[in-house]
Amino acid sequence: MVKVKVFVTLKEGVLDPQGKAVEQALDARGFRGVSEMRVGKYMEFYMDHEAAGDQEIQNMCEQLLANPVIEDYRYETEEVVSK
Amino acid sequence: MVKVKVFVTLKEGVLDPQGKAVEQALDARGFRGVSEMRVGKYMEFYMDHEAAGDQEIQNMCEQLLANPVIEDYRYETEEVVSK
Amino acid sequence: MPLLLEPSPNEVKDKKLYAEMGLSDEEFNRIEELLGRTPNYTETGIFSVMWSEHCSYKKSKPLLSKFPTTSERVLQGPGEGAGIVDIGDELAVAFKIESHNHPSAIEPYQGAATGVGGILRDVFSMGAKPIALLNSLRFGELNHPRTKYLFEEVVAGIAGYGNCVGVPTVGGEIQFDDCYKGNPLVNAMCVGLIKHEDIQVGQAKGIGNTVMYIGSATGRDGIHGATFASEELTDNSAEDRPAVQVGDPFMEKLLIEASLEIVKCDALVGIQDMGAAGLTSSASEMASKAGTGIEMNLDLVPQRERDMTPYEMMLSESQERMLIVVEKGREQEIKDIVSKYDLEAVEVGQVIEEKQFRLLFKGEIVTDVPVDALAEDAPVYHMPSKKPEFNRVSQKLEFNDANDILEQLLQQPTIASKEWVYEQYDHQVQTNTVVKPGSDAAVLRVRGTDKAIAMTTDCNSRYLHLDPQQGGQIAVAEAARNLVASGAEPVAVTDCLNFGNPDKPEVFWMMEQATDGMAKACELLKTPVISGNVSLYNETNGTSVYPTPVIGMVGLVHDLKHITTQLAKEPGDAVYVIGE
Amino acid sequence: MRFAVIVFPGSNCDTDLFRAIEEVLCEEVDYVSHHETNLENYDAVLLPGGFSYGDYLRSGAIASFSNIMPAIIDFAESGKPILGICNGFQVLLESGLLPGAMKRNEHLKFICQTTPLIVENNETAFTNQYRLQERINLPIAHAEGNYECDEGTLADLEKNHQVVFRYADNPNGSKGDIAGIVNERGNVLGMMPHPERAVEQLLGNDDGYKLFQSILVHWREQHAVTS
Ligand SMILES: Nc1ncnc2c1ncn2[C@@H]1O[C@H](COP(=O)(O)OP(=O)(O)O)[C@@H](O)[C@H]1O
Repeated sequence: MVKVKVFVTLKEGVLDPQGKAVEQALDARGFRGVSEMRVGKYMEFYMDHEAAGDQEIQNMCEQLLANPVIEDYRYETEEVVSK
Repeated sequence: MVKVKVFVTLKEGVLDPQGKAVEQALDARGFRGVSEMRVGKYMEFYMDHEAAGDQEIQNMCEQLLANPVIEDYRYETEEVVSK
Repeated sequence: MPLLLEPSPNEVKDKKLYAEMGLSDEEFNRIEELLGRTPNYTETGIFSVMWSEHCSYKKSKPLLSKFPTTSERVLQGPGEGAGIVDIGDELAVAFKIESHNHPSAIEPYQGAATGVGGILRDVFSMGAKPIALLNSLRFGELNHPRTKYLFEEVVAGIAGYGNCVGVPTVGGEIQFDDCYKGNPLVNAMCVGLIKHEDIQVGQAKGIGNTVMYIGSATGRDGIHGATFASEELTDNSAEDRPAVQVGDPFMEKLLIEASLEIVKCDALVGIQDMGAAGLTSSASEMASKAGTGIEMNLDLVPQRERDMTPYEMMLSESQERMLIVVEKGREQEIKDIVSKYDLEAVEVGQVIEEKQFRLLFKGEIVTDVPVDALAEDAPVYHMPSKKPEFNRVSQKLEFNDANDILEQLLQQPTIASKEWVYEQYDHQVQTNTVVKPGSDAAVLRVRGTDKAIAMTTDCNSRYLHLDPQQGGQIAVAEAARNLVASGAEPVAVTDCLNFGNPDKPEVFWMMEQATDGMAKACELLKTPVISGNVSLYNETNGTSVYPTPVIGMVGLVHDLKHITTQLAKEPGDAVYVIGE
Repeated sequence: MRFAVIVFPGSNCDTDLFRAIEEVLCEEVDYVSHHETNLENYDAVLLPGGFSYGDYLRSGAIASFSNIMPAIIDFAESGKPILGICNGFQVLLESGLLPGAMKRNEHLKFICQTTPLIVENNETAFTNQYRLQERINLPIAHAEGNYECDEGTLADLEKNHQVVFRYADNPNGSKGDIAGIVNERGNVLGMMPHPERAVEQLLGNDDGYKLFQSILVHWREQHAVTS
């Protein structure tokens, strides 16, 4: 099995209202010095070893997990001995 | 500067309707063999070097970035030469 | 085998494990008597939830019996998922209110959201199409960050769930007072519309008929929620709480549509939602009402997590699940209907003649108890009551500038406009909302007729704090006035009794007084109580909330032309005062 | 004229849209399930509001993969009118029939209110009954209506008069105050406001009626020419 982790964030240059709100909330709570907060999505899942090729994962990301118009994605894979 | 990445996921056992829906959508799209999909949040931001202690980051996560009642969090930090 | 890890019956008894589940020594002894043996761990758990205040009303029943419950219009009084009143034209309105106070105190977004989900299921399990949601919320004063958080998240949770399922949230009320600081009140009400011929009841009739399960798989969420609702909150409540229930409004939307189609199919015998105490209460209540028994094979129950024990399955409060009874041999008809909504109906058991509640798990009988022992034989207590020592200091009100006072009053969050809240609720979906939130009562037209229905929730708990009997009357009267002022004839009431710990004689006294007042007012106004809910133990670290019996009232507008709003219409219009 | 209202799992304004056509516009209309693959019998396709697939992941994302989608794309290519309202707009964006994407509202909250709009283009199949620059009021009800696109796309939209409705008082942070856009060809309109909620005076507003009337008028004109 392969464990896949996908990170989706808004593209640089796209305003992130959630990030801004979280940053302000942190500041209001007394956590200073935080900047450029971006809030995105994190997905993790398992795939059969044979299926978990780069091309396949990229297709999944581009077709569904991320919206390429406004989002960037990144992923990591990790062999899992057995589930 | 320190770049901080925070990963927030639902606790084990907590229902994840999003994960379920995304898994089914992938399957319907012909991406087979995906299992145990969990959808969570991913946040990245910068902090001043002095502020970015573990205790501080944990406090931020517990008080604001994650909801400890239903979510777990994990974070990574990385020195950034200069922004 | 996980079962082997479970405590034995003797351990349950000797180590008093039942006490942790909320059963008293006397209650445990009574269970032993009813069974003629010591219950095992699963059975003890099942009794503990069925005999909790939340499911059995053991401490409030004597008070509820004071309410008038009939009129020419009442088609279904208390005792089912929701009460139903006739509105003519072969149409009826089903409604009920329910609390989700303790879950909302711990996890406000999901607590409020799942509260909405639960009350919707109560209404559509009667066969009614949910047409409106209302709520009644109470929090501490807004000057505390935790209170702000609770308030924002509760509102977001109600919006998140209600908006997604496509039922408009058209009304409600919000009060801020320090007595609710640690124990906010989150009551949700749902109103549904139904044709007389479609009215369903939750009964497991017909020996040999099939019990089927529809909706989300069962997980370990909310185990012991009913007991949790029947205890006071403490600072440790967050830790005590096993996995919190998360709502899935999308699943609920599919369930609503599937259920409303199922009720048109005559293969259906009974339908009930799995609310508090999930599988346990839905199955045993359906059997108890029909005078039958039920046998279920837990291996067939859809499960979300691995290695679940019978105890966990039976006590789980996973959301968005329904239990139905179907004529034997016609299961496929139901499966075909639900599959249109991408859902599955799974056979999990059958109706049996013996009036037993019997559960099989991996080939073994893990529970075998008389159905009536769970429902009808639940204890009823007449709690001692005592008038509290009121320690009141009268204040003399002094003011010379009425304008100034008015401005101060309008700035009170309890009085100020609630637009910030109801703008987050979709109050127009289904396109029936004639009078939107912001007036005295919401008014929705009834398509195909010239009629409309008006609805409101009301309670001013400060009056009850000062005089619970008068306050109870005032709450009912206020609701009725709101309806009349909208052009409606008040028809019936649903109520949610939010009180503190009934074991305290002073609290129980207030419950008695308040329900007396409510009963009188309902009698006088000819608005019977057709459904409701009781939420006790609303205390934090020993301090009770004000007595807060929330009234949900529904009225009938006989002609669309009668609809009125509270808005001033034209400059120059005359202003009258009617009444004393 | 015959309308199709597409029903996705989780659509919740499908009935409202259906009734606006059947009871107020008085034209023929059917519900068409997302399972279907054929739209040949219809003259216009309507994608309703709601929360298709719970809007889990991103609003409209999962719906844009349903079985009916290829037929909707063909329908668009044939030049017949498609109207996506709210979640329907989001589906059109996710499927690429319209440019851009939706983000969470600037203030992150769901907003349900009536909001003023300016009709920026009254020469479309959807707006020919409005006056240019007419100010109308329509209900909005959404949490993700914050329209986003890159500068190039925005410039193209403006240049081609593809912005059909603009908020007079931007409620959600949308770029260019955009409330509704058409594709270049002009036969696919996506808009966040709900015209189907504003077709009866009883409910306080009928500013949305002319939009449906426009579709009918346009179809009649076309029909008269081609037959
Ligand atoms: N305060 C009350 N006034 C009138 N009826 C009540 C009250 N509380 C509960 N009931 C009635 O008792 C029955 C059981 O309530 P409840 O356990 O909340 O139902 P469910 O399990 O279907 O949610 C319902 O029919 C409800 O309407």
